Amino acid sequence: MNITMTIILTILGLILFTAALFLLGLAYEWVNRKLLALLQNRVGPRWFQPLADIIKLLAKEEIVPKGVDSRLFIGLPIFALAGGLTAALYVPIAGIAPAFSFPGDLIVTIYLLSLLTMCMGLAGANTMDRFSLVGATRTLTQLFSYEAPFMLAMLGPAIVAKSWQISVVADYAASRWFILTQPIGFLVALIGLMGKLELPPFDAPEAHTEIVAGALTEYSGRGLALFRLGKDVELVIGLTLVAAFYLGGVANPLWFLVKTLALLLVLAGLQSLFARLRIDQTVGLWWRFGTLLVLVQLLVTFLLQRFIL
Amino acid sequence: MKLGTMLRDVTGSLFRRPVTEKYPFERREAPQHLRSLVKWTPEGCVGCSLCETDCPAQAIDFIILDRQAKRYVFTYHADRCTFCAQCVISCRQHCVRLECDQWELAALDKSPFELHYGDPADVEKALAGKTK
Amino acid sequence: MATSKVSETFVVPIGPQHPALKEPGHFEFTVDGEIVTNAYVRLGYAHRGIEKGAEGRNYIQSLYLTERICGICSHIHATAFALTVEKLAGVEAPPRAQAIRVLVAELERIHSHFLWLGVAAHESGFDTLFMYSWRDRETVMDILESLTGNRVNYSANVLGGVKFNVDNEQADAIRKGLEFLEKRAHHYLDVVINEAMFLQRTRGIGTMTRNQAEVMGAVGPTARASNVPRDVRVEAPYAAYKEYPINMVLDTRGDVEARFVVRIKELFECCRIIRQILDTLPPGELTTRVPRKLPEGEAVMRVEAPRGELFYFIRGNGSDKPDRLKVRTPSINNFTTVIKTAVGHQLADIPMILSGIDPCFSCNDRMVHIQNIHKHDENWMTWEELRRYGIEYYRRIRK
Amino acid sequence: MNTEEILTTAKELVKSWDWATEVTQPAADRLDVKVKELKELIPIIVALRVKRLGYLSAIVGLDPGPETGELEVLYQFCPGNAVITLRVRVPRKKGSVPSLCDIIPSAESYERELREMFGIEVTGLRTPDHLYLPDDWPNGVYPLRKDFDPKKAPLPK
Repeated sequence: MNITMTIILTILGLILFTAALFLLGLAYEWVNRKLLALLQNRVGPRWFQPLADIIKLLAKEEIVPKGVDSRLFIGLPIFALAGGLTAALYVPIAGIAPAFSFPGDLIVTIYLLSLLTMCMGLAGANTMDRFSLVGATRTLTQLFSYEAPFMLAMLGPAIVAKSWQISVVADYAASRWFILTQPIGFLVALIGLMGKLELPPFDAPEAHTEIVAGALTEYSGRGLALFRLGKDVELVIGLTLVAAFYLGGVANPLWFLVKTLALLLVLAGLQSLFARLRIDQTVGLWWRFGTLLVLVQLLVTFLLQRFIL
Repeated sequence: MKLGTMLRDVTGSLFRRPVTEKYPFERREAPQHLRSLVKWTPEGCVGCSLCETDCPAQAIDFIILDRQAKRYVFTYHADRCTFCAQCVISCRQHCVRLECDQWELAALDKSPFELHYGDPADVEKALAGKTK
Repeated sequence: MATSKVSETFVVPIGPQHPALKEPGHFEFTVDGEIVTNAYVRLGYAHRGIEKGAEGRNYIQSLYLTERICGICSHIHATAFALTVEKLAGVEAPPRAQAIRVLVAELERIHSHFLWLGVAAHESGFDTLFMYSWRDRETVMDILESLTGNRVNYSANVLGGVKFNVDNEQADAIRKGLEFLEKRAHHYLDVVINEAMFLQRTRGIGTMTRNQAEVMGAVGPTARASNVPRDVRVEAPYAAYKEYPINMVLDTRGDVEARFVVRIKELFECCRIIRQILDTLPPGELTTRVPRKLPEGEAVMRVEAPRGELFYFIRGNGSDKPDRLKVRTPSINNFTTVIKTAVGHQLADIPMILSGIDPCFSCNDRMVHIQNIHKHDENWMTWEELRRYGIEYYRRIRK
Repeated sequence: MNTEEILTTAKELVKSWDWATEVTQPAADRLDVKVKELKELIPIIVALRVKRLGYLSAIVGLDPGPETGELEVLYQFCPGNAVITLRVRVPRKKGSVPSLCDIIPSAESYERELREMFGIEVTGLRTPDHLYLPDDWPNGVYPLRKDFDPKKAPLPK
């Protein structure tokens, strides 16, 4: 009896958690779009627009194009979203302690976040459409360019906190603003997040003036809705991680909102200021500057840690 | 080489109202010289029907019922009109002019777009002749 | 065993429906990875039969037909047609009308260049510049609306003159609008030549040397960005350009950045000319009489549209309808340059190169099935029929 | 060079072909050269190009009417203010003109248009497929000819 209750409660909790996360993700997407619109002197969407989009997409028929592996085609969006949702379990979203935690969950989270991108790349390669193929190539190329610096940037605070566990690092960072001691790491983490989310200027993989919608060109209906939800969840997780590691932690929901929204404003500003980078320029930027800078940062941190403190 | 040359526009916009007009809630005044619906007045019309000949969109049907008695019907199809004002130029007797106040012309069916000018009895007769 | 290596060609189609092109045109780019190795063009998706259509309409109706060749440079098409007809008829519009024609043409050029600036910025993913330049474009559209009464397709011309006058109040409104536009244009010039991220997408992209531009017959700002001094307003001044001479804007580099610079600098030139016209508008009549029936003969007219040289040819046959109307729009010349310069560039640069010439597809395409829309024939579907057709079509696809 | 000089140069240039051409001046800034020998067209154009007398501004097809049994092709060159027109007559049936693509690459699109709209074969054209008309446009129907019957044109599907 007790075990069944626990199972039911866990499932209920998971469903509620997922629903709340979706709504939070959609709200953040709206904030991002609205801020971008305001920066461009436009009105922007109304508050329910992302939700309406998702509901509309979910209600639509999903068209499976000819010549694709239909199991993969249908399965990939689910995998992508599942990856994002699982990652959310390890992250202190909204200041609430993560549901699961174990030493080394930072690595798992970062890889789960990459799962979404991988799924998008695979989905593009699966559909055999020319725009999708080019998009998939670009998505994966971009993955290999920002992933290393983003991860290294996340490692900075972890090295200082001497732990691979998100909750431990977040607790350690709660009293120290790592943005002051590791500014380069913060910058790389934030811009890496933009690359991860394929926001402008890193939106070459879905540059619609060149390759229509990139890897997701053939997706419609449910698959597209799931991919978009996955991205929204990833946006929340990414912002939470950066805020928790670099901006003095997200101890309570209020601080969480203030810090993540402030980060979102910066992201929106960066999105509005730059022209899209070509894929070769993106790769060049990340490997020539991003990785190098963050390595220097890590080295300095490491040496200070080792010999001075 | 600079970065963020549009920073001032962007930050300025955060504290400014969006320029987008919220159309059905905010309406603009019609511009002073707006070209809107065509109006025809029978005074002085000599029935040359140049307005019909020259209309590039065939928006004008000029029906001559009786040239001697000056019984003309001027049918205007606003949905075909391109508002070029050529009829105003072509009419030497200044019978045709364009209104300049109404700019919201959308409707759900075509009936408001067919306007008849002329004596009501003549219009009826012209319409009856058309349906036959 | 002999191994044969089969090289597969990977063709990326751009258009007729593609988010990069807001108008229908079809390009096929053969790519090797991201590098373009071959290009091919196919037009006609917006062909409306205007050249043939003009043969069945009288000169006055054809004037408005030609105005609809292009929605952005509509006035210059109508002006070219009116000037050609006037040449054929042997009359000349009064000086005030000619000056007003030039005034509207230059305002239209401002409108077109601002529009292009936005489109080109959008192609490079710089949406902020796109939004701001289109916001500012509203100013010049408002000016044109207050002047002519229409927002697009201004219908400013009649055969033998113009339809409206410019009074002092309007002149002041134009001057005020120009002041704002000029300020903005200076700002955009600063953005275009300084913004590092944007320069990565424009500098050295789509470079065309002067020789190439001359051989490929490039016209307009595309040619002038490659230092080809080709501007009909200077070479063969028409309308009132003799009284209001233009300084040609040239650039030596020939890449997309140079095209940005040339077009934005032309905006300053437009503003200067408009102010000059407003200050010294010649008095007099607005129209002169043009006979309805034009004599037999041929007339050729060249004008400078915002995109380059526009060529009009009319052959009259003594009736009130043209025997032949030939329109050669600037984009058709410039397409050749896209095809040639695209090869060797990255796929990501194609939208920039394409938009660099400011292509206008509806200008090029001028023919398709024309029908009298008032007569309900079987080719014209009602809403209900269209709906049923859609369902039917969809069922067929599903099977 | 001003307009007069351009036209004088052009006239002198064409004079070496006086056995094959007929030169008139319909307006002060225009020169109309009727080329009677089709094979002399390319040499004349090359000569114009060598002297840098304008660029090819347009190729205009003309139909003087079915009763003449001929079609006309006008090559318009624009140096400065002047317009030099080269006029060629070809038979209505199986008429052909040589392609200018080798000397003027931009002529390709004009020639493709000429070919599909007037049915004048352009020999040496590299891509002789449709430019404007649909792919399924019937052969032998040329919309800009005067005897074109719109009923024969395929309707949009």
